[in-house]
Amino acid sequence: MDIHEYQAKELLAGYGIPVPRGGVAYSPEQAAYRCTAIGGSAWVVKAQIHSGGRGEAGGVKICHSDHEVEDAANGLFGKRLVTRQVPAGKCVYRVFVEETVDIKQELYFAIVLDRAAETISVIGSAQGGMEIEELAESDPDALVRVTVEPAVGFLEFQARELAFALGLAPSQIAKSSQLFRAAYRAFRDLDAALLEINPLAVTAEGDLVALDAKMSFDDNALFRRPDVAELRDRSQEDPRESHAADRGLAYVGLDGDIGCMINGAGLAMATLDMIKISGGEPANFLDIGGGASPERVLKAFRAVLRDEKVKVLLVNIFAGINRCDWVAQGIVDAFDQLDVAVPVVVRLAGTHVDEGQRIIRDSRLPIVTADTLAEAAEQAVASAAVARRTTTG
Amino acid sequence: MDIHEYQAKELLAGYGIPVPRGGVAYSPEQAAYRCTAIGGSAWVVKAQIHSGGRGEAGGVKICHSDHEVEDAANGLFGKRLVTRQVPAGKCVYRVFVEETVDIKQELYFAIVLDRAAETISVIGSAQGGMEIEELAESDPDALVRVTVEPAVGFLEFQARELAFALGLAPSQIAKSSQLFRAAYRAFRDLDAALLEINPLAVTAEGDLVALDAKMSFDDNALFRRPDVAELRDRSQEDPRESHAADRGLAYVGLDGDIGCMINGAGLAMATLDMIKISGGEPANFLDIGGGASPERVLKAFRAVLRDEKVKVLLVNIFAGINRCDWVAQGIVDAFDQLDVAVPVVVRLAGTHVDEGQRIIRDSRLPIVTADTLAEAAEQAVASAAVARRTTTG
Amino acid sequence: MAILLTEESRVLVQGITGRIGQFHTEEMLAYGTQVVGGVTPGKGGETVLGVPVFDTVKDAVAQTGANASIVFVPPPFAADAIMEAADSGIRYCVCITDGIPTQDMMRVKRYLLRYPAADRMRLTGPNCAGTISPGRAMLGIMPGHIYQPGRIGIIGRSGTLGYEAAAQLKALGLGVSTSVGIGGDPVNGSSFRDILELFAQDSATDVVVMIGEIGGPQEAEGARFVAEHMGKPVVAYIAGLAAPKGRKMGHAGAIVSAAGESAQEKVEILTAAGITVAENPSVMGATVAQVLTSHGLTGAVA
Amino acid sequence: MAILLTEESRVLVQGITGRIGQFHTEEMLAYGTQVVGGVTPGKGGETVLGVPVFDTVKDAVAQTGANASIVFVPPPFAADAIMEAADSGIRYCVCITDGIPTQDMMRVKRYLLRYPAADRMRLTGPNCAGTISPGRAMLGIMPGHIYQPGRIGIIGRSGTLGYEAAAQLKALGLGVSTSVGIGGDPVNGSSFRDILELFAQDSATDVVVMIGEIGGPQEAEGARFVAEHMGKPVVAYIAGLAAPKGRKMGHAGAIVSAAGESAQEKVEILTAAGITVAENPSVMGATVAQVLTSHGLTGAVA
Repeated sequence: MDIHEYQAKELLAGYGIPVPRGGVAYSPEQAAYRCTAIGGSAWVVKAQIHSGGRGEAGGVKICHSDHEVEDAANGLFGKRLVTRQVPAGKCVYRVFVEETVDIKQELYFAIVLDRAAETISVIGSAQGGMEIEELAESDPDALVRVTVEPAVGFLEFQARELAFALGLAPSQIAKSSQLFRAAYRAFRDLDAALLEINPLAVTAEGDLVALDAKMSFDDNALFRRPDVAELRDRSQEDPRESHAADRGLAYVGLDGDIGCMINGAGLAMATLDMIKISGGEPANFLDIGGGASPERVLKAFRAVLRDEKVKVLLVNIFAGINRCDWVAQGIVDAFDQLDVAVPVVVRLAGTHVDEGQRIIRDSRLPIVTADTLAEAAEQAVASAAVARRTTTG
Repeated sequence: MDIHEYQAKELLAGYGIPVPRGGVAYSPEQAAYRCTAIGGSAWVVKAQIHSGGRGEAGGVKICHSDHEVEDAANGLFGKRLVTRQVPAGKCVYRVFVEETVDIKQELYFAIVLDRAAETISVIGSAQGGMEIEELAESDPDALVRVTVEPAVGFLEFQARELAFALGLAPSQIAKSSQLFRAAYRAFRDLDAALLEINPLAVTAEGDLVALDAKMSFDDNALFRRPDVAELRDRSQEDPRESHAADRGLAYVGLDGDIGCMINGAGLAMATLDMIKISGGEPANFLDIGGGASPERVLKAFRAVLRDEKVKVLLVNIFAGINRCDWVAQGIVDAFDQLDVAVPVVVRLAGTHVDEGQRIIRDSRLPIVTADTLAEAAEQAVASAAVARRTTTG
Repeated sequence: MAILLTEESRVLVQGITGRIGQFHTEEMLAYGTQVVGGVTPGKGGETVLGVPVFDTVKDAVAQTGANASIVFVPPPFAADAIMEAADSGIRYCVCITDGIPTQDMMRVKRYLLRYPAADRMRLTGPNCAGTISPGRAMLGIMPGHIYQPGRIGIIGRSGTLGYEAAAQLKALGLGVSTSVGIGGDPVNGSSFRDILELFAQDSATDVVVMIGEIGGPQEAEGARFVAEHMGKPVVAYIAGLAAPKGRKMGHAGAIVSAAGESAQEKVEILTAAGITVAENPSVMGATVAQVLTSHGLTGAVA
Repeated sequence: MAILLTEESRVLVQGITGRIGQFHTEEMLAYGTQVVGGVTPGKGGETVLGVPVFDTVKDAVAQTGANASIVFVPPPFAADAIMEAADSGIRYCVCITDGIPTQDMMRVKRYLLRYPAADRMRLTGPNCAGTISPGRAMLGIMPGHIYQPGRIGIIGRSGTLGYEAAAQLKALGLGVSTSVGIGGDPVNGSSFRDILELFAQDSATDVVVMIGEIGGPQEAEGARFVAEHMGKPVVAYIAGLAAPKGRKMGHAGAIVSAAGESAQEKVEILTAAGITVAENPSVMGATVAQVLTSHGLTGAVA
């Protein structure tokens, strides 16, 4: 789960990490009020969306009066900000107003779940402001990586080594080590998946400040982090995905026209691959999970059909803990209860496959059946091509 | 560092461990007030001294009215309570008034620094109320010991195994595991050296309550636990030891008449051994530490001579980071500034020994010198024998 | 032989009294697996499907001689259940549970190092379909009938895609020695490399099918082992060619977050290591058949 | 040879710019020890007594090829300094610091296990006088002149009692191969057993003197090793016969808190293991001389 910059900064400030003074605003008037409350003579107004690259997308404005702040906020609210990371864009419903900081140097700092080392790793670079991927490609030696030993946590000497590697001055070693270790505690205590402070600014006075901050969290651990779970902002999510997730379905929205209903993430990815190889484009990735009841299958139908781009619906089930008969019943129920206006291709295999196929057959519904994965994908792609011709023709 | 029962219970309650309702009192009137505030119809008045075995020493009274509470407290205040653990006794300056609890079963629970395993161990027994040493001797199989893996802490399954091993009922497993793990967190977070809940009572309602609690702390970690350090009660310490400790000297009061001033704990213990073997009895164990200045030696003289039992003073220094000349100068200064009325035996060896011996010699003070450990001990024992004859004769 | 699991394995079900644990216990028993006990704290003394239930894994091991376990415990308690198994003398544990926090699994991995290598429990999963040695025993939630006994090893992150592979093999008359699900989480008990090492030593396995997906470094690590030490042909498929970068595809671990983690890059790494990569997921079985033929093997059980 | 420390050892002083670190650096240099660098974070680039100072142990190792270190860092930071040494390629570390919290030392011991045995740093101390291989090198705070080179190994919890033993030996014309202080804390880097193992392998050591005290299980553990594997005579003394039970005698570790931890019990355990226990602390040297004679050894350097 992602959160906004201002939320990440509030969490980090709670762990003693210095951040600029600022406040969130839900309206231009509130933005103007915020800057007055913060004081000073210059502010940054930053669009709060779940994406990096907001600056180059026009989501960050420097202002020198409360009027300018209000105008800048006014220009941002409701706008769909298209960034390099999110080509579809995300809507701005909150802005963050912050004091400006006199920066001498920009560093990069991040904490990640390190899958190779199977522990937490802390990463730093003296070249802040750039994206980590750019850094890793352009100058991999500039990236310093410290691996945490879980038995003892992120140690003082490791934090110090990182600080020296970033070229910080002797007078800054103690405070930077403290900052790094505080960030580690935040990461560990909140079950984060990523914590990025980029840039971590060195001010003209030699202080360290988190100028931008990004945190995302392990979805599997939200059950024990209610304070983090509350930071969810549904306005930043793909509505198709949130709708499905609310119904216990794993859904990823894609750009094609073949709707998919599959069990298991691996088979789902493979089916998408097969569709692409057969010349089609999937509209989504939907996993109905294990032990799906007819009701859940019905919900899945509804979730996929909500997407107007869907021209064909492909159901591919290899039942292990699922039951083909339940899935088939769900499909029949969907035809009964929903307006299924698109062709439906169904491939069933595994547990109770005979009963499942019988239910489909006996329903006498206009369902195309397939025996193998390849056949199913080809049928779906062919139907989509027909549908496309019909629509455009 | 030891703390009182009521302090340990307050700390444990802060970690969510159930304790009976109670309050500390510094006077009989306050004790009576406490019992009224607690409510109910029966209370326990418990002498707060740094020792176990208070019950059999007459330090625990059950009362049924505020008058009885006041009388019981009146009988305890100012009394020197002699327990099995502290033959010299400790004075009662505080009492703890607590509600009585309807007990169905008494368990034993403790957490210790396990020197053999070099980690923390958790110990439990279904036979509460007894001393752990008795248990270990009478029925070692009744003791269950769980070793904590520092990388992950005290785990749920370990707490559960302990709960089942103590014979707790299924309905009590979850709450007892929580209690055990809370106690572990208290132990770890506060740098404890020992945490004992004995008895851990099972009430008639099936709840678990810490009926008595004892905690002691790692002196070396007090620098980072100021809240614990504040719980120190000097009234419970040997005044000779606190006096010396305030002056940076390690001092242990003993019962004999030969005062000792030695550098290093090992040499100090060996010197005490040598005194015993030579037929004498040491009055103390005093370690002047490393790099002792003449001033520190003077302070050590003062600390040892405060003990009126001291009939002879033995100085045994094998200087490594100490300097014999500084020690010698301190001895001469002591004769100059203090009323040194007892014979003094000095053995110097190691760093700058020649200068040290010269300083002693040139002072023409009535100091008996010795070259070896054996000689020093024998001289001291002989002088003490003479002094004893003089006093008694 | 097979790897990890045979008809001799004495299996414990952790979380046996839950709905899911009970259902799969029935399936495993029906397959012929020796399920000798179950564990649910507080339900010791009960019986489920004729199987005795214990309060702790230690009790269960002491009473039944169990040496393997399968974990159906819910996510908040699953890591603890795995560590309990490791501390109680279980030698092989399959964790089915989906949704365990990643930091919990990191703790589990660190905890397992507490034991010297010779005493250390092997873990596969979590978030997997389990392990099956067809015709011998099943420690998982798969439909047992789709696996034909044979000489092909399967290792896969995904459960259902593993079924797909097994079904394609069966359709071609080919069978499986052991199929191991390593799970779809970012941190799992055993890696491709760990299981490849076992198949490399297994005289009953001629060819191994490795079913990977986007995300994580494990496929590349497995490929290095194949190039340097395997000595047996390996066929692979990597799911997620159509997956966009930075999106999590169902599995917590299926997200491309570093260089070398996309399906295309993994295919290149595997191919360079001498692994035959199936062109698409519908020809996994056919690719195995070709590789068998080109190595002069039949895949038939001796 | 000697154990742990020779004239070849390249020594780093952690905390070199402090008063105590600086004083003992001078002494170690005067003794002939190769002190090649010092570490004080933030003082990198400075020089102390001609020795270059670095910000981190890794820098220092990279620049000087140091393989040993001595820690004079204050108690709150000492555990971290030890772990830094372990992570930077130091092979042998002596920690002098007195007053390290016990839980910190437990963490250190656990941390050292992060490294495979072959790469693991050996630690002695904390709260010790250090190690000396007389005539070769000194990594500690002892008065070097009281140690005569020879063939007797010394292992002791206590610094000053170790001096007493060395002086008694010298007075009898006997010398020392290596003297190792393991320290007076409850949890220390190396146990009696660890160092006995090294002396057992050391061809330049004929007899070992083991100076223990009340508290803890390490003397008994050492005695077991002597009984089963030592193959060389061992002489011992246990300090604290006169110590009352339950009182801490100066050292954090010198407290009798369990059965078998009193001096009398330890003497019995050691004697049963075939160790010759000196009757009192003034005859440690004489007891060694007797044991040498009875084994037909002279204790003289070849």
